[in-house]
Amino acid sequence: MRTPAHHKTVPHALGVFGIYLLGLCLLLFSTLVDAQEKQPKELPTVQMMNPAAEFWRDVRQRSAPVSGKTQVGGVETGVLINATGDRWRQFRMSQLIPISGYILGGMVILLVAFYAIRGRVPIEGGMSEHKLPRYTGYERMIHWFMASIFIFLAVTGLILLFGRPLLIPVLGKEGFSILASASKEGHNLMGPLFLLALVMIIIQFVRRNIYQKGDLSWLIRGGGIIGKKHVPSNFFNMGEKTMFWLLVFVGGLIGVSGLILVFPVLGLGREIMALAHVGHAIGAILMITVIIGHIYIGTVGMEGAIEGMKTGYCDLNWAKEHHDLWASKAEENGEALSNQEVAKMRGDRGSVPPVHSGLQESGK
Amino acid sequence: MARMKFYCDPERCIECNACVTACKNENEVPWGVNRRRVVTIKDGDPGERSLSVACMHCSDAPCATVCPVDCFYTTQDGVVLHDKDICIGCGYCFYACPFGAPQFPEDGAFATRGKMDKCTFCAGGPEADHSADEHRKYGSNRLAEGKLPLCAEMCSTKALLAGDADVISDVYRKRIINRGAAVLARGVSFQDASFRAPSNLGGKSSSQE
Amino acid sequence: MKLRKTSDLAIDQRAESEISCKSDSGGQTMTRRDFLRNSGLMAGGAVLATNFAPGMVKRASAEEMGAGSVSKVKTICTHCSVGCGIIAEVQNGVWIGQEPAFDHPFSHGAHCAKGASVREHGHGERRLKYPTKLVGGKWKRISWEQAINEIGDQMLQIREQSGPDSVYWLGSAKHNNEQAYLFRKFAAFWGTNNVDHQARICHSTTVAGVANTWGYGAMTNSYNDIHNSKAILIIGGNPAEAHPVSLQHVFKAKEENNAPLIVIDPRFTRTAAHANQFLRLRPGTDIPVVWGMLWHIFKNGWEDKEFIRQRVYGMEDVKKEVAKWTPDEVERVSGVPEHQVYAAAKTMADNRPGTFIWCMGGTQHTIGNNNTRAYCAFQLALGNMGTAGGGTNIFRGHDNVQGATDFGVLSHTLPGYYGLSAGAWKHWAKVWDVDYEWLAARFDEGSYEKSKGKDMPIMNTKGIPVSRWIDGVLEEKGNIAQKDNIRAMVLWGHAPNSQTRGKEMKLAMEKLDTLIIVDPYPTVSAVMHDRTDGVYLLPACTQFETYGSVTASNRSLQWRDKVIEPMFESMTDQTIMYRLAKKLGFADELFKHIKIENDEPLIEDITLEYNKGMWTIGYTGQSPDRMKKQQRNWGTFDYTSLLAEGGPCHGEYYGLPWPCWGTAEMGHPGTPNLYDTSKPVSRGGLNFRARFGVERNGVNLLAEGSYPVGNELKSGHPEFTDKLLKKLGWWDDLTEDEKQLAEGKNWKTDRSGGIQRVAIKHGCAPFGNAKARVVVWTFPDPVPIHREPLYTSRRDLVEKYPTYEDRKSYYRLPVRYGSIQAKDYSQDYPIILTSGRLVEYEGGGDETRSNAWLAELQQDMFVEMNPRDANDVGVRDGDDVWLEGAEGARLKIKAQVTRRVAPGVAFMPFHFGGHFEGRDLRSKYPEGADPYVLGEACNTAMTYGYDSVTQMQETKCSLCRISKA
Amino acid sequence: MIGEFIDGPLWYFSITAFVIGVVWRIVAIVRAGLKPDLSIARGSAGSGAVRAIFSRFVPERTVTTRSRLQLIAGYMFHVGLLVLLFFAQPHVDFIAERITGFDWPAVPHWVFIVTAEFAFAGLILLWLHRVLNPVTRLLSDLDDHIGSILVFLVMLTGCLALAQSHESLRLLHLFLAEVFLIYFPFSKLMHAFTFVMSRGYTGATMGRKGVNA
Repeated sequence: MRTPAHHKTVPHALGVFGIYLLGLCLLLFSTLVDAQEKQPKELPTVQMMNPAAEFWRDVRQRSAPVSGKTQVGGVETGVLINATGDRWRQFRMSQLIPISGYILGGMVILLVAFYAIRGRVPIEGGMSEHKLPRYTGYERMIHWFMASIFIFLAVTGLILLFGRPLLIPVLGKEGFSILASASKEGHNLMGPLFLLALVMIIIQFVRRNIYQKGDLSWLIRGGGIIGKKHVPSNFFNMGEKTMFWLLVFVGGLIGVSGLILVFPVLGLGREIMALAHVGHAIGAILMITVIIGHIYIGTVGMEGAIEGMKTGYCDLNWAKEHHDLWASKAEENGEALSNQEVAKMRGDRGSVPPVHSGLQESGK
Repeated sequence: MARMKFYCDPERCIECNACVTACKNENEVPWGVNRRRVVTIKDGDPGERSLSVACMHCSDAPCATVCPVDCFYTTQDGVVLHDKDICIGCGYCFYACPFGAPQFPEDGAFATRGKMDKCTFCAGGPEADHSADEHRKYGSNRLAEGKLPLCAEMCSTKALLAGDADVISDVYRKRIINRGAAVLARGVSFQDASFRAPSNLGGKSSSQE
Repeated sequence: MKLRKTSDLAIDQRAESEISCKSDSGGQTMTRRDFLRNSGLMAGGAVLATNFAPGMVKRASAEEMGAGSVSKVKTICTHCSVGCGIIAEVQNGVWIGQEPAFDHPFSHGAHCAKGASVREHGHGERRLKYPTKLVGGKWKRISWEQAINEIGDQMLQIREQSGPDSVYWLGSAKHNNEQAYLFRKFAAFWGTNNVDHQARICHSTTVAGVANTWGYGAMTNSYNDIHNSKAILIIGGNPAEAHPVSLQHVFKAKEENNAPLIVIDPRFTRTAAHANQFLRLRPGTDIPVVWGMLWHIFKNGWEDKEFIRQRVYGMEDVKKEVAKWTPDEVERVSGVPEHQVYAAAKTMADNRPGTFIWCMGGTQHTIGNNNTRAYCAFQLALGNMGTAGGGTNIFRGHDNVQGATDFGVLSHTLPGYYGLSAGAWKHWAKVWDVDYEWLAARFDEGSYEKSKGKDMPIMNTKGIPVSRWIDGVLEEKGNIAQKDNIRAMVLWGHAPNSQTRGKEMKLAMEKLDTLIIVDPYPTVSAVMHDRTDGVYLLPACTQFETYGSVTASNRSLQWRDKVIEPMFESMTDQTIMYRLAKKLGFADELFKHIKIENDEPLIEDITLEYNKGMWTIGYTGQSPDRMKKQQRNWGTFDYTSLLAEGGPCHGEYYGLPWPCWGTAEMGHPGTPNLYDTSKPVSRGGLNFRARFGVERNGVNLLAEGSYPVGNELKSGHPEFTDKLLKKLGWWDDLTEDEKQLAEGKNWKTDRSGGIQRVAIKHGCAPFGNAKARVVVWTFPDPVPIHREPLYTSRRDLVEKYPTYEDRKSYYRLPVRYGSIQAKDYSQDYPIILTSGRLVEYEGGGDETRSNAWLAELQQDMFVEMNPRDANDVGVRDGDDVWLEGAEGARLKIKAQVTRRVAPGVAFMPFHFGGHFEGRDLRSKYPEGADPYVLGEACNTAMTYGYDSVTQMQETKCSLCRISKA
Repeated sequence: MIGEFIDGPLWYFSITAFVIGVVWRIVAIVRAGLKPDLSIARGSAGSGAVRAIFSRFVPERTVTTRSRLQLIAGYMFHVGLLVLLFFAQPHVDFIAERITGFDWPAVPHWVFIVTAEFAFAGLILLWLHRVLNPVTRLLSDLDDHIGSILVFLVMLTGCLALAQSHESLRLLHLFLAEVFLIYFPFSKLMHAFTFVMSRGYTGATMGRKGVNA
């Protein structure tokens, strides 16, 4: 497993984090598997000073949940005892909460350390006099739409996950309950919008995120961390593409499992609900971790990275350094505009903005 | 310290559902929410047994462990209760509870879960005993009146027992001794039930076979 | 078991507060209706259960507690015949809580699902709220005044045109004793014997069979007495669902006596699940199994020979019949293998006394009376009769079906089983203090039948039984032994879906001039027909809104207090009867000695009146005062013997189980176990009744060497008359007043009670001391024999065990037997169809299906079918199926695939209604009065078939076919 | 304490401020008067006004093709907001209790949720468009942003309080609603009322000129 430390100026930090995360995930899963092996079907430590204890013990020792008939309607009312919930409890209490705490905390610490060591990745050639149109208004809109919803969901989700150990001591039970209730309602409400945003993102960006020939070499060279040379990359590099697909699949998983959790009326049993919760939680932690890295690069990690999303235009030099294949083609096509033109287009100096439609359709 | 427990004697439970309706009666639980239910295993087959199940008031309650807002508490009588003011209706306790005790009123057609509702051992909730709030949110508080849960008190065959674990154990032990002693005293056991695969009673096919 | 917590918890004063027996209704500031209105719950009339926020109706709050003190009212559950005690908590007229009646002698606080939910009556959302009339297919609210007037006018018109017999008075086992008695009296004063109630279709064959065996047709012992049993045999009964609290007593015997529990049933019932032995028989083959057991008993000489010699007549004839039932034949006919029959027989023989319990699985057959007599013969052979722990414990159905039967809400008898003879009428005319001639003139002139060559007055002719009222409407006029068809039906607390032949019933309802339904709920009668006019719904009160006595299955009378005031515009049954009688013009005679207050007859006066007439079965000692005193002292009665030891009721048995001889002043304690010779008659002892003469064909019918303790005659003797007293020289034990009334009378008609008093004083049972008979020479089958059901699946057995010949006129109607059996239906309808109960519902189920707490538990009508049959027609558990009865009625229901039933047998519960042949009738109910749960009525598919003695309907053995819907 | 203030005085203050403010603004606009149009009327000004007020709910062709997203988002948000405001059960109850004294049928819970989803999506997209599109960004001043954010916050807190379990969440929602009400008359939020007038004005002008607009 590669470690991202001690390397010289390499621009593609994103890729680094992607790889790092993959490793972490593997680690996480292995601990899960480990944990499960270590705890062979251990049932709740429900101590029953009850004559029924023996009967219940007998019932529990059967492999499948004992199910019978009942006149009471509802979900799983016929199930006498279902100890699978206990595995879920173990997962949530002794794995999910601590491990994801370590992961998220670790990610932040790692980034801080990385920043301390490497500092901001500059545009080597400095800012050029020209810019390339990178994202259309619509693209930026759905990105920020997704981003705002994601952050809202992440924050509310994390409140629910870590609130009991972290926030109850601060806010008290009553206070935290208010926050948690609001978080839950907000989370449930915004959840479906995440799926909407996801669909919009997929439709808009999928073509540019199909893996291409050069991507393998990008991977081999760790997104440029290894070696000095720039790694050739198209509109999106391998790391970005990976993040896109993570978003598609993991985000999809989060969305679907979230829908299951938000619709208890569907009458799904607790096992499915618990499973959905596990998927939702793991997926969410994974995505949050990745997105922290994404945000890092976009903000403090790399010079010029956020420009495209902010303004729609990126610096020509930045483009050449990070997305050379796309940049050179775009330049050949004469898409490069001078900074002044861009400023005019964006109306930065109060000039009349021109109509710009379809101009920036790019990536091909 | 008293430690309140339920015990349902499967040898006596006849699935009459008195406990279910008694609970509804006492606590005015709405349609669709059942704090107690009777489960029959091997329904219709020899060895059929029924059990009345509700919250078991576990000593180390899984629901309490997983609750993200920590709304559960255990009373001095060992009754596991929760605070509906704190509950956010996330449903985690439902996943964790092996007995399916937590219930959720479905809140409208879009069904965000409402606040969790479960057997309180007829011990109300955190509000002041017998206050209107307590009754509205949790139902009766019989324990504070020196009474036991109505489900057990009304059980048709006294299969469902409720009370201090020690007392229950005594009652149950006595019952077991009775069962055993009767066998000893009379020298025979009739437990050789002559159950058999059902003989064919169907008219047509029976004469054909 | 009373589990009281005794820890350091605060004890609320409420728990300590003394149990005040009845709410002071005078002090009420707010009726329940007001309360509901004030809480805004009544808006729109129909409030969904889900809208009920917890606590809205319940005790408001601790702070408001001062607003009205909580009173505890004692009453009795209105569902089944166990008679569980209920303690209702009432505040400001609102039924706010229900507490277990731990000191109640029968139930010890226990309830089943129904009993634990009776407080829902206090909600009453789905009740019939106002008098309503069907006008042009729409329900229209009318006033009571208008309803009574219109109904009365129509009745009088029918009476004018067709005679009083064209109005049918269908009473109810849900009435309390006083209402039942009044209802029978009402019909008599109207001038008809066309009066009946559910007992006809539940235990009439028991009453006839058992009474003709040893004197009285009732449960001989009690639920509590099962504690003494060493073995328990239940045949054709599922008390775990029908009488759940009785299982408390069964389990006590099972656990403490190690008493084996034997269940004989076509279905592996919830009761069978707890049995030690389960015998699965083919429906309708009780006699082969019982005789099969006796075969082993006689073969091994296990019978109680001394008991038979002393107390049984005709056992030799039974032996001869039993000899035919070899184990092979038993297995061939019933499907029960020899080893099971043997085990059951040996178990019963080895463990005496054993009790023998049966229910409607035994009674509802064309040979129901044969079945019940066979059960009696079995107990007599083992000598299990007249002893604690033994007896025939016949679990009755409704809460007061025993009482209503005793009060003769039947088409063949007057109250107290006096029959319809002139002597009986004269006795009752005296009790009622009306002129016999006037009473006779109320009836139609002429005659329908001949008896011994002479025309029999209509007054003495049996009426049409409830099981067959549809034929009374539909049959050709010429075929009915009556002036005209039935033209008006009064269903006063009766669910029509409990009766078979639903399709024909629909036609009958449509043919009637008028259909009058008096009930707290609209019942299926309101919707199953397609009438557009001429239907009246009158809201009656439940038993929680009135008071009076109720007779449990064990003959104990219990007093009920009023819990709440009548809800909505409902009226008590006695009030409705009074207002109707007034309209019909005989109120003054009917209520001659009964005080009327605000149109409501005084219950206690009614009790005291029947106390003066019910000598035959000893309903004479249970005065209101004695019953109320017992009610106040539930806790003083022993749980097993039911005897009060100490306290105000010292020496009395709980409920003064009848016969409670003599007058109330005599203080007879009641008879806990019938025919128990180990006690003096004055302390509840008894012997078999001398009812069938003293001698037959030269054989002595009186008991030989068996008599109750303290009997001075020490041998059998006939029933007491004035003559017998004089002969014995005991006449002068009577007081002068008594002598005056007793002269020329017997123990049944002596209104002074003197004859009974003197007989008992000398240790004699007033009704004589005779043998029980196992040969009832007056019945179609003197010795019970097996006959195949009309719709039998076993055509191979028809020749050997054929049914009866058709009868031209019985109970005024022709009855078909052989002509139906002659046709082979088994090809087209291969599956045996049987029916039974669910614990959540009761009877026709209208009341319980309107109770949200119960209805939630059983939301779909279903048929149980064996996996084999299901697979044959490709049906899976939970599928919708069409079930077609042998007479062509089709039900659309859910399939429940289970091994509970044997292959070839299907089972349906009979509590559902409101669907008809796949059609949902919900929209036809008056607004807001439709039950929560509707479903096909099982009896729509049930077929023709009536008992040869009582016209009990056949509901336990028919044929059907099932196909996927 | 604060709760009582929000629930009581502040509510009355805000509603008063709102009503007076709106009336004042409208009156001010009306009183500003119209320039007399001396030309010969070639059509009816009145019908033109009415036609414009309603016909402009239907977007023009150029709009449907060019700015489809804004259009959809705009409708999602505005219709959603209207439904949430007047047909959510808690609002109906609140209005009936505090203002009208009578109530009307509310939408079922699931309709409420679906509507809220749409309204949120619409609002967020619209605001992003406002910020990201150079034209709208230039046209937007602080007032626009405050208005958007206020509406968003009111809606969000309303939804956070959906569980109706915490009084404080309801109060937060109410407080923001009150701020919104007070802010309303003094901002472009007034378009909720003035759109009728502006459309009517244009429509009338056009109508008078005989132009079918």
